[in-house]
Amino acid sequence: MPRTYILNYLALLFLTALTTAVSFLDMGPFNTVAAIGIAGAKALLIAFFFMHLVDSPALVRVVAIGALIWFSILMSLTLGDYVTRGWLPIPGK
Amino acid sequence: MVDWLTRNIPFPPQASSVAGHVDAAYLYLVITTVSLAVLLAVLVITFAIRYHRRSRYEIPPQIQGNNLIEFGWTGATFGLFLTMFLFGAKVYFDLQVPPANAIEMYATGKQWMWKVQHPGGQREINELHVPVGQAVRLTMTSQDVIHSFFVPAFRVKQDVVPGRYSTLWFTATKPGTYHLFCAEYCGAKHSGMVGYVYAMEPAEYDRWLTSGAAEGSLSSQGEKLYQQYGCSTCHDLEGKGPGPSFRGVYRSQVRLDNGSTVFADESYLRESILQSDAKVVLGFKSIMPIFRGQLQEDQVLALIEYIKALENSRPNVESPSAGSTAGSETGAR
Amino acid sequence: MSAAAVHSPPNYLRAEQGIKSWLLTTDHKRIAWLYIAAITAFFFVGGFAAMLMRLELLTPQGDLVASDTYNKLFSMHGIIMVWFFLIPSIPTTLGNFLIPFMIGAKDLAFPKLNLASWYIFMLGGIVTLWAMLAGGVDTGWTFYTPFSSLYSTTNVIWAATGILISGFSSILTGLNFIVTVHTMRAPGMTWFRLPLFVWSHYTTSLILVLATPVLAITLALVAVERIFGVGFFDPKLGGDPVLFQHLFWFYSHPAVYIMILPGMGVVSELVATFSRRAVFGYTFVAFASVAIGVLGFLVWGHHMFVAGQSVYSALVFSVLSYAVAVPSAIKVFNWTATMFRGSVSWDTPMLYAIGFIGLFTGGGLTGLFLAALGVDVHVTETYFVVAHFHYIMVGGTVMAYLGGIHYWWPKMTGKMYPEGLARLSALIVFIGFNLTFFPQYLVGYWGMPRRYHVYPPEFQVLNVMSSAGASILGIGYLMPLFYLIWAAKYGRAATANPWPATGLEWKTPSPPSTHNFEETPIVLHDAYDFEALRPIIEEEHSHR
Amino acid sequence: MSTSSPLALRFQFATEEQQRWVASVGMWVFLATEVMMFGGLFTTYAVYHMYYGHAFATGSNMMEISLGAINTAVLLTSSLTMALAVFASRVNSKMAIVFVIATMVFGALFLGIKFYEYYSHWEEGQVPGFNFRYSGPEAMHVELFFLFYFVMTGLHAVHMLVGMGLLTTLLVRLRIGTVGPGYDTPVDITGLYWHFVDIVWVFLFPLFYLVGRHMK
Repeated sequence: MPRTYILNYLALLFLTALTTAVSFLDMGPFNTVAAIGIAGAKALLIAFFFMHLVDSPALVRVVAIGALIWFSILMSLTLGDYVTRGWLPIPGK
Repeated sequence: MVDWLTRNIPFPPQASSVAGHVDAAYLYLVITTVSLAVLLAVLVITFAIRYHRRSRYEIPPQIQGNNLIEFGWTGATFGLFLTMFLFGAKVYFDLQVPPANAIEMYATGKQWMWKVQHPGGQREINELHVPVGQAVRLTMTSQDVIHSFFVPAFRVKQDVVPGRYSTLWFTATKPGTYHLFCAEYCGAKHSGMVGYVYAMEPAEYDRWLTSGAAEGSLSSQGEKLYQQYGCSTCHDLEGKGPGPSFRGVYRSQVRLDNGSTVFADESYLRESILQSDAKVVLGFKSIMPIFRGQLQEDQVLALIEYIKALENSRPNVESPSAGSTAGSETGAR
Repeated sequence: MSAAAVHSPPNYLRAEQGIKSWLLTTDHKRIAWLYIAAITAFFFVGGFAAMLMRLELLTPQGDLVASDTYNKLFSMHGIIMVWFFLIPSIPTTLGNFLIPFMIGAKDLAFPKLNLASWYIFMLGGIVTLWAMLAGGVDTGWTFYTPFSSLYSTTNVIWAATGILISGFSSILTGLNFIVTVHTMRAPGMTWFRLPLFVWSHYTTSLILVLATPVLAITLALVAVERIFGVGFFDPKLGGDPVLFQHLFWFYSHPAVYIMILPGMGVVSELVATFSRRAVFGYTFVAFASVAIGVLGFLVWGHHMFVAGQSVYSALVFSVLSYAVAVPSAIKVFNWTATMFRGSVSWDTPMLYAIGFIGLFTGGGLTGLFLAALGVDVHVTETYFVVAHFHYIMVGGTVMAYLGGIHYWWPKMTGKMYPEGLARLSALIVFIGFNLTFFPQYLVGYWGMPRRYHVYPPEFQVLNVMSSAGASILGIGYLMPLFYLIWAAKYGRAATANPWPATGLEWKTPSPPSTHNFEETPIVLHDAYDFEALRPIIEEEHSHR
Repeated sequence: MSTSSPLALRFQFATEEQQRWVASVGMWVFLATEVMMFGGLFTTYAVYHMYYGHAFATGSNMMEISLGAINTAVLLTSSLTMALAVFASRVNSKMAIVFVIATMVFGALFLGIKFYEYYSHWEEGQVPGFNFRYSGPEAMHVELFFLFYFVMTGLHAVHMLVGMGLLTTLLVRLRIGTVGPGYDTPVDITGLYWHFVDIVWVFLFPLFYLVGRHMK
């Protein structure tokens, strides 16, 4: 088991270095996508191995996925309002 | 008695073009919901009486449920609700999109009063004179907290949020005096922030316009500010200064330095006046000072009215000393 | 039954005595009593503020209290009623008492956490009450910025802290219920044999856990804005006050489902027992609860149709708001269908349940007016909205709470409530309620805005009717307070299953022992199997 | 189950195995509430990042990226030692104590670097509201960015302090034996909490240190 932890740790360090390096390249909107993607990958690594989500009972995984779904509800519907503002050429609509 | 009745019939007068549509949607909703409620009440009461427990020991036949009925009334209710949604949405779009030929007025909400500015320069506190039969478009903002411009007789309401513009439009159809309320809680005298909207016959409205002691039209007041705050030094109307010219900018597509284009409505003009480095026009440098905090909301409205008036008229005053731009190099067009 | 009575352990009320046994108990039944005492006190504090407001509104002028005092009154009424009565009302009292019984467990998963939740709730309540007494807060229970963050000069931070603390109590109670229902059901108690009361509380707990943290961070950001002087919703920094409303209503709309779902759970039990029939379409009603819980998170934008959100976002929220109305309609249809060819008794709990169905339907249907975009522009922020949510919360949750208290009173105290007096008070509550809040629909559509203590004279007639109704309603609420306390002392002793009703809680003596069940029950029947109760019903017959 | 375990089976649980499983479900539900709380802040950040991307890039470029990267590595290391502590606590308490201490050292190092950064921001007048002297372009939106920085990393730091407190109690209980090979649930729970706080930092790092770095 400790072996997997150390491997996981090294992978996390590598991803940290990667995201820092990638941020110096100018990729337009993909900078944000890359930053969030790599951070998401690191989060999954921590959750699966350090937090034993891999071998946890189904209920624990449901709780984890549920939390992500609810956070995405808050994010998507709120951003939905801000993205669609200004589509009507009338101030404040 | 009749007077008491008409005064106390709990229904707002229908005094705007859209009031009829809103009341029609309201009536549709009242009819469907009341009939559903009555149906349920009748069922519940008849079941309670008809199947009243006769003896403490009877056990009625156990009915578990019937999937067909369940899907039936699920689908039926959702279908009925969708018709309500469509009706409501249609009326909503009538309420949101102002006609092109509307008179443009400006309203500013301030803790506990409404300040209205007419294009002709008239200023009113807690009062609004509008002609009947002519669309009126209000571009509104707030100087402090959130207020809400609400005229029950016109069935219109729009929150005024500090830091940005909101739009509200109506066409008065019946002359009369109607309530104006603030419908978003805004502090101690929230219930005192009320006024009246006077819908008048067009002839009477014109007489009111001329009688008011206005010190020149709103755009002329804007032009005075335009000179006073030195806008003309950089924003020369012929485009010779370091700043972009404003002729024909209102309601045009403006290309920005970050490559995107933006529709130049009042919100864009306001943001560019107060926070000039937020959206810099292509080909110009962001050297304009920040006017946020120096200009009051109604001054910004006057400036915007002046810029909008530039669109279709030659600048009525030759800017004598506009040529000697203050030492800055000529901006690349 | 009688053989076990000889050496059965003393019931949970007599097992220990003294104030310490109450303040340090980890018995979910006693903690339920602690909550009942607390929220009854808060209910009458909030109710007192409501009475003062109704007195003020008797006249168009502001002649009873000054305007800022009135603002503090409606803020206090809102804050105390929402966070210190309605949200805890059924889950922490009836839920705490009954969920372990209904799933066949000895106690909740985390008993000590349950007591900690009560203390945190009381701490939040004391901080909020202190904020009220030390000058009050005048932002309304909605705390809209920039008024709450930059312009209000009252104890906004203290009130927000009190609410934030009580929010933790909600989260911990929700967490306790979720883990209990998942992990501690008795053998044979499958998900679809759970009473609908447990289904609705399970969904309420999901909402409690997933929504309350967003309220915590939103109120914290208001406090940050007041302390730092600058904030995320502050136009000076380019912030958007409407974003506060997004975050606030993301919590506050699911919060109204936190308030109504437990009431629906109680009504499902009452209708089943007093029609002596399994609830019609059990699985549909159960999944309707879950659907309300889930869809409830998608609809908050309908509070902000005129607040300045984009037109397309308003359209999306309007459609979703109609979708969330469907499960509520299903529940009402199924309750009505349960009574069809049942054996309907008119005991007080059933009167409250029928009252709930009537008034909740009235409240729910007027919600459709508010979800219709065009109509909402006119009626939002007027007394139409005030009437709508009072029909749901007072007509719904409070009626269900009273119905539930009467229904489980014999189990909780071992004494029956006085039937005649209880029916009378139910009738008074029903009449007083309708006289108070129906005129507000009319004055609302007529155009009277919310939170006004000075209003145009033409609205006075309807306001006088509403104030008259409020006094009747006040009497209707005081009566149960007296006769239930009287009944707890001098009421007729209750048998283990007086109605008789299905459910594991009715298999224990009234009042039950501290460890609920001598040995964990094995569940063999469905939730509302009245055939299985035939021997008990017959036995009732032979005793008479 | 070794007799040394002080835990009498809590009366409301049927089996020992159920009790351990219940604790981790309860902890994960608590972490769900933390996700929603931080979620409110991330949503607010996302909205303003969309509107004021340029100012956020300016603000991010004013951050010390090397310190940010080092801090991330430090926190990841503390996650490693925490995971090893959880593993060790099932086998022998001595090793568990070593790893818990290591986790606390790295945690303290992280907080040290963080407060040093705060101090340097105060020195350069970048603390919104109290002492904000930046007057470049879009100063008010940059001030908004720094407000996000202080509120979100501040809330994260508070969670770190709570974590350090939990680790201290863990250390004491491991030493006096109430927690050990027989009863390791508290270590497992504290580990879940610590790893969650690390995940929050994993997302905070790019949001504050890596925005528009290429614009330098």
